[in-house]
Amino acid sequence: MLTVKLGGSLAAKAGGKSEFEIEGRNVADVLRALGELCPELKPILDKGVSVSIDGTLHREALYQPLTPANEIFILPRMAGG
Amino acid sequence: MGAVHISTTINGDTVEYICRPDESLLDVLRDRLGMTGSKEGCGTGDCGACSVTIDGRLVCSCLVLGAEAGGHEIETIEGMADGDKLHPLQQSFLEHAALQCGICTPGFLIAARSLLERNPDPTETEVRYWLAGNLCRCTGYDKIVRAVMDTAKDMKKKGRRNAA
Amino acid sequence: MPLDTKPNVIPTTFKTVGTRPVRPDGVDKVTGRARFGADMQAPGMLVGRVLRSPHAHARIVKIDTSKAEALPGVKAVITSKDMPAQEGCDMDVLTNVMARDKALYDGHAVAAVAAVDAAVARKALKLIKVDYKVLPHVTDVDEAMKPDAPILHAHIEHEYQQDLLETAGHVKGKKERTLPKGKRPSNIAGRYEFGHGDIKKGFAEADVIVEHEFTTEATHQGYIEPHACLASVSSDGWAEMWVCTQGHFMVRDVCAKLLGLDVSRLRVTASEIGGGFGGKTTVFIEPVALALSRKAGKPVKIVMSREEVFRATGPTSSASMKVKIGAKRDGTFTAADAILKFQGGAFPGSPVEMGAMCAFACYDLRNVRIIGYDVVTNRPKQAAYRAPGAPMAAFAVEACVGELSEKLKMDAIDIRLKNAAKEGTVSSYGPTFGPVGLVETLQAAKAHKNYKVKLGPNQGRGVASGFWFNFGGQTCTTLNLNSDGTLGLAVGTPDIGGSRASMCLMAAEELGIAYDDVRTIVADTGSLGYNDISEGSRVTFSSGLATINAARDCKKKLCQRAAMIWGIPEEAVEWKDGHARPAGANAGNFEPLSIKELAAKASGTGGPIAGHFEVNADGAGPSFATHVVDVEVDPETGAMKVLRYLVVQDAGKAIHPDYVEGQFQGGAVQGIGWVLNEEYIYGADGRLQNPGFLDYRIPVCSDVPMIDTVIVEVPNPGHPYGVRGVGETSIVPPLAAVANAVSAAMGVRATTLPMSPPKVLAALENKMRKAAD
Amino acid sequence: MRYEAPDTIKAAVGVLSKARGTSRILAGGTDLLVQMRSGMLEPDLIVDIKKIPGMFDITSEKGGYRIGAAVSGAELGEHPKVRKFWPGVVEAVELIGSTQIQGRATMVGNLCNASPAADSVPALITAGAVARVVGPKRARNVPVEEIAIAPGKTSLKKGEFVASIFLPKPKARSGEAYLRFIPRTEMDIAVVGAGVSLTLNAKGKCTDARVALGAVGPRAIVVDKAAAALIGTTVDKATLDKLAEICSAAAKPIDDKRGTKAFRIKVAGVLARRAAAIALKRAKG
Repeated sequence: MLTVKLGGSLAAKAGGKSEFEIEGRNVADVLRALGELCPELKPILDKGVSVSIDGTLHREALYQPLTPANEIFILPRMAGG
Repeated sequence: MGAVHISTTINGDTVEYICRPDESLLDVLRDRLGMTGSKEGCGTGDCGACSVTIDGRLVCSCLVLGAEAGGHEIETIEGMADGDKLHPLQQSFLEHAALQCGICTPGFLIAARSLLERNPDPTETEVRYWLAGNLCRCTGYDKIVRAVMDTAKDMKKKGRRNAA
Repeated sequence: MPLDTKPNVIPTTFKTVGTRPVRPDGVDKVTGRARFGADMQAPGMLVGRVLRSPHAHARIVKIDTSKAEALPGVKAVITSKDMPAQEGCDMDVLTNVMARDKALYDGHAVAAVAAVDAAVARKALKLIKVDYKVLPHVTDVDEAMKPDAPILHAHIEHEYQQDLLETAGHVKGKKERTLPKGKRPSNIAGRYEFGHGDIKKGFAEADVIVEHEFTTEATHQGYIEPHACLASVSSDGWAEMWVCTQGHFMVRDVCAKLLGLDVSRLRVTASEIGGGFGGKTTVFIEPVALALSRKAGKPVKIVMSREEVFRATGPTSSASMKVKIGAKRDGTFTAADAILKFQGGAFPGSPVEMGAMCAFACYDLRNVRIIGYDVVTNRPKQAAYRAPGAPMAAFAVEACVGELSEKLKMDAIDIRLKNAAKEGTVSSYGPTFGPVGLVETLQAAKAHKNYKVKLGPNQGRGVASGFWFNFGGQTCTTLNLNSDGTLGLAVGTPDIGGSRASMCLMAAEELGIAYDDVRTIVADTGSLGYNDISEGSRVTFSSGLATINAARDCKKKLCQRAAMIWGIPEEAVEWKDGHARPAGANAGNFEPLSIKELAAKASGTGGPIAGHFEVNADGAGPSFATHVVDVEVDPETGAMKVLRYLVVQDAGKAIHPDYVEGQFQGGAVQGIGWVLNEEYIYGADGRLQNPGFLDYRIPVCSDVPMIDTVIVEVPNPGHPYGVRGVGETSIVPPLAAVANAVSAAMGVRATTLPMSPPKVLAALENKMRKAAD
Repeated sequence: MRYEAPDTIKAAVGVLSKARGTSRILAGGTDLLVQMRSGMLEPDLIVDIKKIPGMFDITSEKGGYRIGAAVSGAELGEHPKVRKFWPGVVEAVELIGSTQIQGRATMVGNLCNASPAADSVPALITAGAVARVVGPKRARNVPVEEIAIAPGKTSLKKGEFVASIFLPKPKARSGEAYLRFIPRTEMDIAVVGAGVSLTLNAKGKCTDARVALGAVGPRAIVVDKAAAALIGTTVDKATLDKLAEICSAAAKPIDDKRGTKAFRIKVAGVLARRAAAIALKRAKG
């Protein structure tokens, strides 16, 4: 079981729920599962999000392997200057 | 609108062109003569990116009509280096990393040269006020001011050596 | 890097990296030879010009272009009809580049012409008749949030009830009151929340609580080069574009989508770019130039005027904020709460989420909450501006931290050290920080001579810290070995601040050769795989990471060639100091082969040698900074003078220290402009009143002192050399640092930016009046 | 649009008188070209007066100096005598724009552009400068304060233009100064401007004074009450405070993008006081 946390607008779209227990091996699994659990999230997830794994920001590392030991945060996609 | 025929001197060469009476000297340099080293940042004399000298006087070429430029001595960035030998200010800007994007650099160089011609030993304050009409958004001016002041020092040293 | 499990060993000593050589594009830029956006010509080129709405909000009833089309010399006139919506294109972007049913802000494009010269184009614009039905408008963020504000987009809906309770008093003039339940059309495009812990409990534990409301005005990136592009669409549908942009691959993909072209048919070349700071991370005139060229069958060049840049590109958001921080007597923060309201112009997408994530990122907080509102108004669609959203949020937060240090009689740096985020801190936006350098920047600032200077009358000192994430992203580079042993490095990230020099340094370091033997170019979209925009302080990190790995790939191939020549196994060859050498005695005794010798033998040993690397770069380490500034205020006029300024920032590893310092100094001075004089000024008619450098007042050379810098280096484990992005963090602390200094100098807290002299003088007189009664 | 560069005043007056539509004089062009560029102004005729002999001259006349209409701020500033006699006027002119602008901008242009915020005007007024207006009829001398009548409007008739400005010889023991307020240190239009000139007798009493304010009304304001307050005093602190009060009261500014009404009223007094202090110092030599 992976513990996945949602930040900002994502939690709002997930009906205020900001923490999920998800079965999966990588980021792709997590995003797929989240999309199924909260249909309102799906369009945002499809558009692209940032994933923080143990404090490191990943943009679209779909097949980054994950273990229950990882701290996983799904954050809004970010843009810089 | 009656076009005007002009004959003038740019960077030591005689140049002839035809322009509309409402065209700025900057438009003429860039669009008619292909001298795109002078930049247009505002077109209203507020940024100095189009700085040139006319008869040794520093001006914004966007605030001069091409039609009035006849019979003058115009100096632009394209004429600043002597062949492949850079002007000391150009060299100094490179060594001090006094440019980031580089769009304002030609204007700063022309303005700084005209300062050092009049005042070979400027204080930091004099440099800053002389260059206040040249906007730079990248550097915060620090390295530009240092580059100009160090050039002044070097030129003075050289001057003294030549004198001795 | 995804799927890469090799541990990253960061070198502790460097040969080339860390030196300060002259940049490869330098000579062209000091001689006027460098070609920027507006400097390109094409045979038979037409001049493109855009007609813009004079109204802040108006329905476009009818556009009659017939007179313009009939004017001799006019080759094409277009409106939104010529730019129909394409399958899957971003309607907001399309609508922003050419208004459809409504003009949403003063300066919104409504039509465009291509003509033989500028004079004809100008005349043609005057001949286009647009029939507007003017609508009520709103440009202020708090006004726009009111339930009865003029609505920009009927499809944006919001449920008010809960916010008005939660942000009671925040929607100015609208205290809690009953509202129709359920969603209703609104200018509130989004509500976001971050944080953890229990702020109620946290504030209960506090001995001191500081709370203030703050506002900041919209500012513009103010790059000196106006947007410019040259587009050429040929009759067979192949298209080329020359453009000043932070991301030519983005321009290609977005324009192709908006105009329904195959991506492969559009080749985009990035010109030299005269500043961007985030403002050139999207499209404005580019799709218009393509559409004009397609219709006219000739190349079309569009160059924006400075007025167009201010009215119709992307300034940053204006903000209305409320921040509350509680602390114990010893300075420990017990809770922090913020409500941020950002207007992002006529379309959703203000950087309020990033502002919310950055607001308290400097601090280790057990109880924290940040609520952000994304609000639309009748202003140009905001674009990224250097650390988007962070400077305003930091202004509000650091002002409160400053006031806490005063109330608790604690040194401004000590109170920050007491609460500073460090490795292992759970950030206010969620994730746990890895190794970060905030503490180091605070210590270096405290040790600096500027912090010890005694202040005179009417002078004040301000301190502030700041944070920015830094990004990675898609990156692709190629390193080609030439026959003489020199190398050509092709990167896909436009050089906005000297990055080509840094790339040369990293390639030279990795290969053990001279800096001058590597030449870096920014390749066009036809020559490399996709590269993300030069944004998010990602270039030296991402393209650097890709360059180093391309060089490693190159080294591997060089060793293979040497092995072939020596007839020994590949593993028996190692690369050292620019030479292939037998790895150890039993590999055999061969004269090392230099890169030049191997290059000369390339054709005979299997052909060209090139290194490649493609990645979606991750692991960009955040960069923290601490700024210290002293200002003097003239109590009779409110005039302010910045006396000295110090930037201390973590660069991870400074590849080319000159350009790292340059980023620090440039960001600081942009911040000084933001806090003192820069602002978008709108009239009652909703029109921008200061679209020029005369009245949009960016700092001039005589406004600022030298900007002292200290580079802190806490290596980023996510980069082979430990690099962190540095470009953006430098603009995060200045707003607060200067505001804190001005507040200290005049003894009143400044809560509205810009703190222009009239505001400062009013505050001073207010204070005296209060003192009087 | 037509561009003419006549080589005599007569010829210039000729084209201007005959011209239909809008015509403009081109000397330094630093205001004209900006107005043309912004589309605010589309003249049908531009008359460049720089080919006319004398337009670039600075000539001594009855102890004073006559400044040609095309003399740039930079040239004026480089003239040691003019700088010595009227430091306030020279400083005011030098405040106009950047070094680049100084290379072109003229005092006459600043006067005839009739901006309420024109920096040189309050200083010229306090220096008692007189404009030489040429036109179809014979040339006339007009006190500078009578040139601008409203923002962008002058008292000049069709066919007329200002050919030069005469700065009269300063009296003994006199001094003048001009100060302005801008948000930055350079490149801004004055938010408030104040010019003061005063003359002392041997005992150090003020016998004559002029005070003018800029950017606090539709045109430069001559504040006779303020001058009267200085005359007969030794310009001590109390007098200076009174001067400030009077000037603030005389200021009739508006709120705009450059400053607020309240700010301009307050600062008008502050600057007048500070300018008077400098003028006093200069008068004492």
